[in-house]
Amino acid sequence: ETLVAVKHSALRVLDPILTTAYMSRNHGYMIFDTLFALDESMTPQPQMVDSWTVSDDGLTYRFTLREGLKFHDGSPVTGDDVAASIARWGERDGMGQVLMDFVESMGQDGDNVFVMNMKEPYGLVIDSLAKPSSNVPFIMPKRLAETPSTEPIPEQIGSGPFTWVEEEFQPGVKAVYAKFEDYVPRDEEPSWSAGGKVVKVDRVEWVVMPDDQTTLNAIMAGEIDYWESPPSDLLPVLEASGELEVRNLNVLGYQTIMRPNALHPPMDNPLIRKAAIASVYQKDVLDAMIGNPDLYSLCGAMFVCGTPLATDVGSETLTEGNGQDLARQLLEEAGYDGTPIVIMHPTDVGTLRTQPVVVAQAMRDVGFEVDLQAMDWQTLVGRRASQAPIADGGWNMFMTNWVGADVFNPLVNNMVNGKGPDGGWFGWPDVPELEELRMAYATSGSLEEQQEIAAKIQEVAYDEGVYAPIGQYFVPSAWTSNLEGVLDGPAPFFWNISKN
Amino acid sequence: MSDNLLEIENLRIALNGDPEQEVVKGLDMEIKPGQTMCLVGESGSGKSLTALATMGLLPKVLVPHAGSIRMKGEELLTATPQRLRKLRATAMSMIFQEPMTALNPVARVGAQIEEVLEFHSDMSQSQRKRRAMEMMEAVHLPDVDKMYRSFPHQLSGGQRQRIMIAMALIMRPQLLIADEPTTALDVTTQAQILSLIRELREEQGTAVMFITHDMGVVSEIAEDVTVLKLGEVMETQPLDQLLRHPQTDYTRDLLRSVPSHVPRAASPDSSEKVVLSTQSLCKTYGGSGFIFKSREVNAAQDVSLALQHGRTLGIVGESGSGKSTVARCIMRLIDPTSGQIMVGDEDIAQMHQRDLKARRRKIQIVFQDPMRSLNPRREIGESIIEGPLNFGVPRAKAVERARELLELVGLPASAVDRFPHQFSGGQRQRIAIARALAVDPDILVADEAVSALDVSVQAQVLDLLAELQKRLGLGILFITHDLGVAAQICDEVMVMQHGRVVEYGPAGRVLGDPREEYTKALISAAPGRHWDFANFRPFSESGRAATSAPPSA
Amino acid sequence: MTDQTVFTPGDGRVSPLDRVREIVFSSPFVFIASLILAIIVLSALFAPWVVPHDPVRLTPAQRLKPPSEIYWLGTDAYGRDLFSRIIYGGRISLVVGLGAAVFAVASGLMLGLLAGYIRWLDAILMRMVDGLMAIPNILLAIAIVSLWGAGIWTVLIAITIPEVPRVVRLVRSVVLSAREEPYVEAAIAAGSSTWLIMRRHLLPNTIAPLIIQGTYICASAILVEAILSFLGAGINPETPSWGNIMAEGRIYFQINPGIVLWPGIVVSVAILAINLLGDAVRDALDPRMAKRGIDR
Amino acid sequence: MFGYIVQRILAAVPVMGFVALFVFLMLRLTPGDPAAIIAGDTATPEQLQRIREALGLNDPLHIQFITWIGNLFQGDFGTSVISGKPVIELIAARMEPTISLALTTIILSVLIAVPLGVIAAWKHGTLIDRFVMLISVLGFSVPVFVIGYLMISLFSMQLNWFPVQGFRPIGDGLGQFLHRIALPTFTLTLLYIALIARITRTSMLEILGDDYIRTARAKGLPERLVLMRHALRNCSVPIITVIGIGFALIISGVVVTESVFNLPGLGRLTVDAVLARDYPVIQAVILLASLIYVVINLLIDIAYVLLDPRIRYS
Ligand SMILES: Nc1ncnc2c1ncn2[C@@H]1O[C@H](COP(=O)(O)OP(=O)(O)OP(=O)(O)O)[C@@H](O)[C@H]1O
Ligand SMILES: Nc1ncnc2c1ncn2[C@@H]1O[C@H](COP(=O)(O)OP(=O)(O)OP(=O)(O)O)[C@@H](O)[C@H]1O
Ligand SMILES: [Mg+2]
Ligand SMILES: [Mg+2]
Repeated sequence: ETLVAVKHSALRVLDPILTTAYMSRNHGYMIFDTLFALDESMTPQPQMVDSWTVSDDGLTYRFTLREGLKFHDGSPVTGDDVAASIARWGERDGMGQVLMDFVESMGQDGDNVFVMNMKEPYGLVIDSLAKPSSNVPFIMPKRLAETPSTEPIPEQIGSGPFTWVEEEFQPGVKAVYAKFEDYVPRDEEPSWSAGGKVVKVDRVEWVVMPDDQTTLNAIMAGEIDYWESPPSDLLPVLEASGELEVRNLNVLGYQTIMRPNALHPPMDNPLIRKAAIASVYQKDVLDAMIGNPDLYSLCGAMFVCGTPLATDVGSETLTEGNGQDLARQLLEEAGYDGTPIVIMHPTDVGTLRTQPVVVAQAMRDVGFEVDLQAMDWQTLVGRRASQAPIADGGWNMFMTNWVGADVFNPLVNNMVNGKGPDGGWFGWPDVPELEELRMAYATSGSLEEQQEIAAKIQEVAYDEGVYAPIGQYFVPSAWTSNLEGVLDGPAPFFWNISKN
Repeated sequence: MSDNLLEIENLRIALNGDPEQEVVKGLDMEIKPGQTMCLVGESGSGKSLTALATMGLLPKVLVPHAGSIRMKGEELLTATPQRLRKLRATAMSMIFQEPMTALNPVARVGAQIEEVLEFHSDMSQSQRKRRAMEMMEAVHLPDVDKMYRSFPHQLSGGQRQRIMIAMALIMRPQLLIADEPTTALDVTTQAQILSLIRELREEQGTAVMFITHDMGVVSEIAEDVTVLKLGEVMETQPLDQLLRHPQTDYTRDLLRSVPSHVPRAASPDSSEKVVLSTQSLCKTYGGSGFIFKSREVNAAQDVSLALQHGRTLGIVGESGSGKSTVARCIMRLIDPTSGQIMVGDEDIAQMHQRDLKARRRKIQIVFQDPMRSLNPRREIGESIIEGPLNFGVPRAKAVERARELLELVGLPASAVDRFPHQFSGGQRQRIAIARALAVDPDILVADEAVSALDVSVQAQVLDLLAELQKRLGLGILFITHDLGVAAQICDEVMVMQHGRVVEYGPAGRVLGDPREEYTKALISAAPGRHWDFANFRPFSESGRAATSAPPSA
Repeated sequence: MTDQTVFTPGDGRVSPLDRVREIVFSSPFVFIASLILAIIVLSALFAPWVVPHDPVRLTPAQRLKPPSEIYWLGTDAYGRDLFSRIIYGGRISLVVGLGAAVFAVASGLMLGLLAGYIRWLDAILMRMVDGLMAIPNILLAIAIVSLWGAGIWTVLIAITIPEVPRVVRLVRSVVLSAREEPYVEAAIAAGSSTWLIMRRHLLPNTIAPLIIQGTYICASAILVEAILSFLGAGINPETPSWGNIMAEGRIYFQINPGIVLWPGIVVSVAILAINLLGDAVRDALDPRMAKRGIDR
Repeated sequence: MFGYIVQRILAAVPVMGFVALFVFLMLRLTPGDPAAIIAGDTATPEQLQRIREALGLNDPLHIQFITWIGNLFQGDFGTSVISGKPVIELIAARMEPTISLALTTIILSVLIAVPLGVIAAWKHGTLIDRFVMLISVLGFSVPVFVIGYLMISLFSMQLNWFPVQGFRPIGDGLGQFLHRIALPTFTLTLLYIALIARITRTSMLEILGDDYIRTARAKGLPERLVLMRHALRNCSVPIITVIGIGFALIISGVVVTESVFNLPGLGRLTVDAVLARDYPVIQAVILLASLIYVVINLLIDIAYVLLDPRIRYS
């Protein structure tokens, strides 16, 4: 039995550590396994790990792997494989980099024990290893994990529930996975990426359809089984057909954000950045972008509503839509001289086309000059890396979307990084206070303390205008009603689904 | 019931069927079996339309709205398309003027002949082929096996016309309509085709409707002649009767305009200075090409000539003999391969185009085709003043001069702002002459300047040239393939064949007493050379033959 | 050639206005086409006075409304009035169409004249033209737009560049055949310089074929703009053009097919009209078409 | 003939050279960085630099160009910077749908358009003529994707005659293949019918006034044969030209059709590659398309010689 799923975009890069692309992450979940995984209560649960101990001084972690874990090439999974994989991940991933700062050494102790020695105690070791979204610390064979982290791994061999069918891979067209017969699932019920990953179909095909209209027709005609992210406007059509199931699988949903560039005038002035943020009303953005109020929520929490760190500190104007006067006042105070704000507008990505238009209108309404520059997403990706002044190809602002799980704490959330032009994320705000707070968060012991620090971070971030969430939205998936057992989770999973 | 094969009665053809716009106005004609009827008349007089109406092939816009055409008593104008199709090729068939375009260029000629049999006989494939080959032999085509498989473009004009004739006669029709079948051919080929038609007519007893505007041809082939003018019959008479006793002024004028083959008296003074001469002029076409050289053609070889002030040098020869090549070299429209071209005492053979520009005012050209040599999008005034403007004459003065010139060539001065299509062919040719004169040249090159014109118009233009020459002292290099025309205008004649000069000398001598075989052949092929049209009698009766020396020689 | 041509007395010139009138009234089809085109052009030109709503103002609360008295053709996904956008869209689309036609014809004309008259330049230019022609035009356009950023200028350039080679070839072939005409030789004999000959004798010959080519380019540019928008490489979606209205509307085809169909109809009608007009001009300028009755 | 072909092929070399240089420069001199695309959202400038290094994107332009051309001559089209697959494999996998669609479209269009054009010319000036012309102008007035959507909603969704999307290689059986390719073919065909019918009509009109047509009629041939045997054969040159150019155009024209009907063809490959700045893929596809164009032009010229004996190799 083959399950045909239409993905939100094409699988291009196969190495889920090399890139943060969601398609690569989803691909990783198919063929790789993780040490830990989050369950639906966002609690880390062991996945490849059978049991683990932490020394009393909090400096030594010993992880015993489950019996019978095997890679697709037949070799057993060893502690060395794990160490190499975590090391490679730690070079690329933000949270991984923080973890690595605390790690003294890693290695194996006996074939199936992985040991991690810390320089000083660190509260987020298990949370890091259970990181659910890009980059996920996937475990791969040591020989692959030794590939430099700037080059793609040469082969797709993991220990996950599916194997990779290289012959049928056509980049931009389809990717094919087969059930890994030797996979040993856990006994627990599946919950997000935790629990037993029992594969109930023979093959999974991921296909790409360049045109949503085509996908709609195809799923209605029964030519495909599963549509990962239908545009929200089409959901009523899908629901009305009666033969399809439509459900939101990702409870944290997505956060859409606006990100000013702190390097260049006039946006190097925090007042101007704040003015821009104050001009925006989330409801306008979400109405234009999603339309259906059931599929969005107004949410000013930088770490996403519905998570333990959620708070609405500093976000009133965004969710109430009452910031226009404040914005005008801030502009006045900042002495805004009418320099046009260059907003990069990616026109080829459905989920990013709308926000710039709405934000531009909101900003113009309070007195900004806006230069909305249309381009394709890849141009934007290239251009946003430029720290050059506007005249030389720089920029003032862009919008993007994050999966909730990618921003749900100060360590994974790139936008609250305050390191400035060196080591910061595109936009590069230089706010040392934010860095101090993030360090405090990393080493803090209790949830209450974490919540307090997170709230402080959010307050500072809003005050500096480093970025603003401009809405939280949900992307339900649709599948034909002969599929059963489709799982919730921060990423789409294909185990546990049966087709009859 | 008469014994006529074809009877045309009061045929009226009008544009869009509108009686106001009649182009054939009540034509009557009868052709008996085996008879040869010639239709003559100036261009546009409705000759072709009559033929096409008979065949049922009139253009849609032209409607025969009155009268009748009967073939052995059967009305053709109202016959169904199927019936007409059946009659074509079997009862009547037609040869067209242009052998170049009348054959399908992409089909082998053998197949094109056979096609007729395919639809009008039940012969087998091999029978058809045999019959076609027989017919090709009957029209004296050489190497029939090879011809059969050739494409039209691989044949000469005369051969193509023979194919047309074979095609027309293969079903032994009772009526053959030949619409100017030889006009596009040179004299030698023309003579062959005419005798072929005569021969076939005698063998097969076919009646022929022969259309031409060439009185010479008429005198060679006709039994009876019908003269048309502007869609009306002027008169119908047996040939001899018509030539000797034309009934209407129109016919008389027509006959008087036919250029005589008796050379005119040469201009008296032959010691004038030479204004133009060439020495060993050669032109080779082709031979270029990136990797594979194209075929070379020696279009002119060792041509030496000299043109004197106020005199006319004629170049004659069959088509392709290199006449135009010489003219174009002299004009430096093409670059000669070697040799000298002296204009005055300057050699312009290899001169750079930039330096040539200034020399161009001395020497001007009149092209064969007056329509195409005038830019259809520009007022003729603009065309005339183009040269003077280039040579720095102020515009107002140039226009003034253009008006004078138009009057000089017999057109109203007000014609300057009309377009070429608003003039007749003869008028256009005068404009072309006016343009050539606009820069006051010493030398005029006229390349087939009157070939496209009607005899009557031709006569006017020739008179004009002669008059201008007398007044302005022009040296004229006159190129033609019509020996009659050459005889009328030239002081000296140069005969060319295959790019070489065959004979060169005073016109009276060369045309009256040719020494070279080729020249003799050329002269003896000219149709109507025995007939002194202008005096309504054969030369034999006027006491001197065309071939005898002119009195002043 | 008949020598019988009547010597028409009086002025032989036809004023341009008469010419236009003659073409427009040459057939009912052409008349209707001209009328429609006039309406489209005028309404685009005077869009601000014609449209009932601001075409760029977002009103998310009104998104995807069906046609009503307020929104004659309904609204798009941003709650913008479809009718107003289509009227305004004509501005961009017509500018793209006309712009592409004018640029392509102008640059093609220059290069073609040069190539046709200057031998040594011909070889070089023709290789480049062949090369440009060999590059698939839509791919080239997509590449240019996505590489240089989407704006009306880039879209215009992207659409124009692939058209230029065709014009160059056309002009060149006209020039090559015209320069063999006796009247060009006559001009040479009259001592006219190359430039004068080009201007006086060659250029006018290219006009009729260029008008046809121009209308063709105009029509195809409007379509290519739509295709580029469809592929996500069109003009900034904020500014309406017929192409991007359709492109944005396509995912709502099931919900509100009008977003695609209305601009689609307008595009089709406009192109139809342009083509019909082009054909009529061709027939008017090519006397052979008009004069030659077809034998039956 | 052989010499002529050799000469033509040699003449194509500078053309292809120009295309190669043009495409290369256009790609390199414009913004966008495949390294940034591979690296994703969180890469640091230093990591980007290392990825660029690994891809050879830091070499001077002329070195990159020479390397690329050098490899081309050894039959190496490079590897996709994004997916790491050899370009030649990517292209090979995408050839079939595009070529199939192009062929079916051209064949169907010719079968429909040529008779239409002939009839229109024959009935010149009548209502039939007007109607045929209107249809064909309409054919290229409607954006392809609009036609596509309408086709799908009519023939697939309402009538259920054809699947809405996808491609089956001809290896899976002719029936399957045709079933899938039918709708995209119809969609594109409308456009090409328009092109071909118009040129057929125009050239027929010119030819029908020629003398040899009158000769054929004077021979008493039935009208059908006059049209088919004498007239059509003589306008084959312009018709073939348009068909050939049409075929070349289809290669890029299919982009939209491929999207609408989800055919995994070359057009999509290129668009994806352009959007991802996958230089080796873009370069190879455009070069390939140009090559196809050049080859088709060569074939057209050879066809001229076969169809019209007057045309000689020069
Ligand atoms: N297709 C046509 N449409 C309109 N008028 C035509 C057409 N064909 C011929 N005519 C006109 O009909 C008249 C007679 O033409 P016809 O061809 O019979 O002349 P002709 O005597 O054969 O002349 P020529 O010696 O030049 O061949 C001319 O005035 C001509 O302009
Ligand atoms: N441009 C050219 N390229 C190659 N060959 C040519 C060219 N022009 C003329 N020729 C050839 O040169 C020879 C002489 O041609 P030319 O035109 O001088 O003859 P002509 O005596 O003027 O003939 P006509 O009486 O037919 O005008 C012919 O064989 C012709 O085919
Ligand atoms: Mg005639
Ligand atoms: Mg000549």
